[in-house]
Amino acid sequence: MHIPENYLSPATCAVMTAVMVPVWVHAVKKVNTEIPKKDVPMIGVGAAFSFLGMMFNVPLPGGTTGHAVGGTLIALLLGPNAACLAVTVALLIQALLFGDGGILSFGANCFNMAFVLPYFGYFIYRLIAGKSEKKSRQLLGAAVGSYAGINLAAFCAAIEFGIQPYLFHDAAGKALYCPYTLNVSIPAMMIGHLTLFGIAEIVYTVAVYSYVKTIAVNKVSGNAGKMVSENGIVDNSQNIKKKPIFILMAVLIALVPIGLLAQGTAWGEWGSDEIMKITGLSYVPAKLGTGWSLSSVFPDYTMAGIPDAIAYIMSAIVGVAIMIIVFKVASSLIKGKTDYQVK
Amino acid sequence: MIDCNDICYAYEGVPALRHVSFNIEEKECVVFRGPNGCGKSTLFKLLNGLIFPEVGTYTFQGELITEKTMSDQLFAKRFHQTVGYIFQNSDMQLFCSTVIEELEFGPRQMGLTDEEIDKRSKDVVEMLGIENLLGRAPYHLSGGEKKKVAIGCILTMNPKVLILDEPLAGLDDRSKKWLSEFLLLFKKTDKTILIATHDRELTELLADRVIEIDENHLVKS
Amino acid sequence: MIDCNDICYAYEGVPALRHVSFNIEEKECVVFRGPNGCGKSTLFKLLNGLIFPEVGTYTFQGELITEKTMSDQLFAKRFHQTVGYIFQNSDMQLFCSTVIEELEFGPRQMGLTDEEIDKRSKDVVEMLGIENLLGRAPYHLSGGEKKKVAIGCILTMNPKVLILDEPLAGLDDRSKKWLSEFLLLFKKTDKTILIATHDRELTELLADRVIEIDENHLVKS
Amino acid sequence: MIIKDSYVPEWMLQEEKYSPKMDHDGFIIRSLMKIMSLLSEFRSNAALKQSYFSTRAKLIATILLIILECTSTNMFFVYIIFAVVMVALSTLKGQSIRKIIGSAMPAAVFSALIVLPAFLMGNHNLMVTVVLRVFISVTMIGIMSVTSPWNEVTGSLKVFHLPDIFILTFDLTLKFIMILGDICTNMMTAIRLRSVGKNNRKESALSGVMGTTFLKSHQMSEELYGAMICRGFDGKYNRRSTRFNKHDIIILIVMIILVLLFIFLNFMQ
Ligand SMILES: Nc1ncnc2c1ncn2[C@@H]1O[C@H](COP(=O)(O)OP(=O)(O)OP(=O)(O)O)[C@@H](O)[C@H]1O
Ligand SMILES: Nc1ncnc2c1ncn2[C@@H]1O[C@H](COP(=O)(O)OP(=O)(O)OP(=O)(O)O)[C@@H](O)[C@H]1O
Ligand SMILES: [Mg+2]
Ligand SMILES: [Mg+2]
Repeated sequence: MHIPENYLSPATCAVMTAVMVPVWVHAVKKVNTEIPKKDVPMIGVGAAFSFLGMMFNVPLPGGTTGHAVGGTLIALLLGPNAACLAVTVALLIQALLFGDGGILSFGANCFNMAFVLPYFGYFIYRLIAGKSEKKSRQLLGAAVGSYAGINLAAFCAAIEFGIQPYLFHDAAGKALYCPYTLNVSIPAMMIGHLTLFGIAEIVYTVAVYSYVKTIAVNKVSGNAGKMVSENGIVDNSQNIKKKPIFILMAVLIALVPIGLLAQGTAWGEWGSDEIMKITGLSYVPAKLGTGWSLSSVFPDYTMAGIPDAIAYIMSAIVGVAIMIIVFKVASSLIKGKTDYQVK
Repeated sequence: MIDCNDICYAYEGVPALRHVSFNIEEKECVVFRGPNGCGKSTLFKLLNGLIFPEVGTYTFQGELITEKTMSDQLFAKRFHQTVGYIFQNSDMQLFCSTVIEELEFGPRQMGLTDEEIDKRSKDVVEMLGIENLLGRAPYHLSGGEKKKVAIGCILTMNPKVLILDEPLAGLDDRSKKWLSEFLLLFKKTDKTILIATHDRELTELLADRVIEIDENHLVKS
Repeated sequence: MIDCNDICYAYEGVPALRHVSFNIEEKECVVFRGPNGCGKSTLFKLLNGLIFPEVGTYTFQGELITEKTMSDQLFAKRFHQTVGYIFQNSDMQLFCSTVIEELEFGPRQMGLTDEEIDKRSKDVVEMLGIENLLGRAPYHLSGGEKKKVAIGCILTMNPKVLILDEPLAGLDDRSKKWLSEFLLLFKKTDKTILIATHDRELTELLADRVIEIDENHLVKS
Repeated sequence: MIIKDSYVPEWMLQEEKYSPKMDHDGFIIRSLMKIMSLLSEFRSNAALKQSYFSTRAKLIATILLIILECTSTNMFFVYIIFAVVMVALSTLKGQSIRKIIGSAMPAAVFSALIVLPAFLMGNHNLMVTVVLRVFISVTMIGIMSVTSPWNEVTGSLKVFHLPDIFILTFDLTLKFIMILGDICTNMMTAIRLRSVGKNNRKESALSGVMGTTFLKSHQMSEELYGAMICRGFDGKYNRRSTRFNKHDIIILIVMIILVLLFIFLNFMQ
């Protein structure tokens, strides 16, 4: 679902970024006031899970691949505002360091995966799970929520792709950016997400969520099942045990090369070198071929001369570490929130 | 006049003040008491606008004291003139090269005339009995002498509120007696006085009210 | 044990001690009293071999303490282990980066084994009730906490003579009481104690003898 | 010394009618404060809790890694070190991370400026290799210094058989810098509190302050030295030998792996 550089017109990118600005502002404000300072690094852990989730590529017959995003998962654990920030940072690091998703299209990617996905997924979860203490209800909510979230996000991405040829084409009618119209882009995106990728997201969300809930939460306070209070904020009275979470993360990092089994590129994520061969198009859209792009340190999570699997693991390690660093730094910038309770 | 509302402060996450609230009226004399490390000095630094509460608000004469209001130069200067603060460690409070310069620093900053400055420092010198120290370097004085000079250089600024952190520590009996009496007199002149001290006699002599802070950094009530 | 004979000392020509003579026997507890600036701290520095008399002689256990004898490293080390000195300004006395290191510095310099050092510092920590300060940086402590640490780091060296300059200044009532009682106990263990203090109660409690210095830096007799 | 009993001068009885004027002392004071706070920053570094690994092991590991990383001709090895450093960094506190990155970034930018000509002439590789190496090295030293108290670092220098006098000088210098920083911060506070108006003789006031600071620090260092002497200090350094602890095994294992990788990547391929 990562929209690469030059698939969207700069105008579209600008609009999407403009939409995201108030969302980011709102999320930062909320997180700032509602999440205790010491829990902010946990958002980094959330971002790391999202980042890892996106590295597990699932192949779809026909040569394309997709992946889970994990946005709903973070929303369930830390609230949708924290999830928005977490996914944003994950996307930023992917774009800057690994060339996954464009810099200009960063706003659009965030709109789909950091805004639509977690907030909608969380909304659906609340609708189903409500205030229920029952674990099955909660897991059902997590499943449906994450599925709905990723699909709405994919739909948004499809529309962003699809409207490009209508709006931006040259005199001969050749598209300047993404060449596919809505009637192609929507089914192309949705078929994958309604089936395999949606299921991947469900599996990833429910598996991690139930693991974290049952193992990683101290049962001292009695209602261990409920980590998120009414307004979607981490319940302060509960201590999240960190060790099992990091063990899980290490396991996931070790497993990331599985994502390499899926050969091929996700729909809409081709490089300009691949596009003619894969799509059977008779031309390379003008701006798509010649547009600006950043050369990243580890393009597509690989390094020249290094076995892909090792490079992939290295990418995962570096990405996860950087994400935790980012949020730890952020938490140190937040003032106050010392615990003034007398022990 | 001084309004502290639910103030919390921590040094790198270690609380030094917890939910401290009190009110001090003009012309009151309040003694702060509590075991070592309970946060008296920290509270005084806060009341002097040197540090700012993490939680809660501090209002002085109806004006909120925050990092922002204190960054206004004129306001800060006015505030520092109004509130005189005598450090617990007077070593750190003296920075001029002679005692007389030390005494004149404040009034000179305030733009008083030379005669006025002379008069003020002369009066203060007389009050404190430090005539023989005038030409000396402050950092070479004895512990008690330093304290007296520190008190003197605040008095020449004629503040309305006097905040004293352990004023009697290290003073000899005569100076102690003198300072107690002086503070008593000072109290009668419409000034507000805040003192942190472990001295019982001084407390009995002066305090209109005692605010106790306990080892958990809470104000006892 | 401690013999001062007609000692004079001046800071850059300004006298701080004038013809001071006295004798202190082993196991005595002597309180030095006098107004601020009379020269108590100067005298103590002298008794610790940090400065040397301009006129007169200072003999410790029959050995003359001069610049020359103190430049003998072995003698100096032995002397400093025997005489424990607690500064008036504990800020100046603490130089390690954590409290525990501070406590262990002395015994370590004496070359004790690790177990012994551990035991000593543990005992002292318990006595002073400063368990919660161990990992802290000494310069971030409150005034009273610093004093306790300063006392602690001398006690770990187990000196025979204890010289305390204003030990009670800035301590809270509980610590004051504790320290007075501790000194009383210490006194009973064949140790010699020299104290400079303005505190009457402590003087009454401890002093076998009071030596008064007046503002002219002379010992009254 | 005569203390006049119960006498308060006239002016003290009146309330001060005073309204301050603007002064332009902000700049000097602020820039001074900057320097001072830097010094006291130095001091706060010395105060640290027990760290997981021994300082000695960290010192050796840091030096070894810097040597390996700088001599490796294989970029992949540098990337591996980068990953290791990032993971190590991510275990620290946010405050410390900020400090480390705050010193590593300028170093990286500076080295980038130095290799810029080569980059413009087409040697793009150099940019990544040099800048990344510099960033890694400075970050590693940063992690080392942030997680270990200074005195332990200087103490660990004994591992390399440096003479006592060198370690002592190093240590005392650090200590005196800290004292200076401490004096300065406190005095700046005192000055700020009493700077309630316009100072027309700023230069002289400022030079007076600087002079006093110097004299004071001199006096203080003397007193401090006295304090050390009183506690049996004789120029020799007896300190708790910073031994290796059991956690150092982890560092040892990582080191062995990295050295093997280094040999494999640089000489076997
Ligand atoms: N700069 C600092 N950094 C870290 N902790 C500090 C700092 N200053 C004070 N503290 C801690 O904050 C607490 C309160 O200190 P404070 O100096 O306010 O105590 P106090 O009430 O004045 O004690 P005392 O009677 O001993 O002077 C103490 O536990 C002290 O160790
Ligand atoms: N380093 C110095 N340089 C110059 N003069 C000094 C120095 N130290 C002390 N003095 C002066 O020597 C005299 C004696 O000082 P000392 O510190 O011994 O007094 P004290 O009896 O300890 O007083 P207090 O009770 O105030 O501590 C004082 O007049 C003091 O100003
Ligand atoms: Mg205090
Ligand atoms: Mg003295």
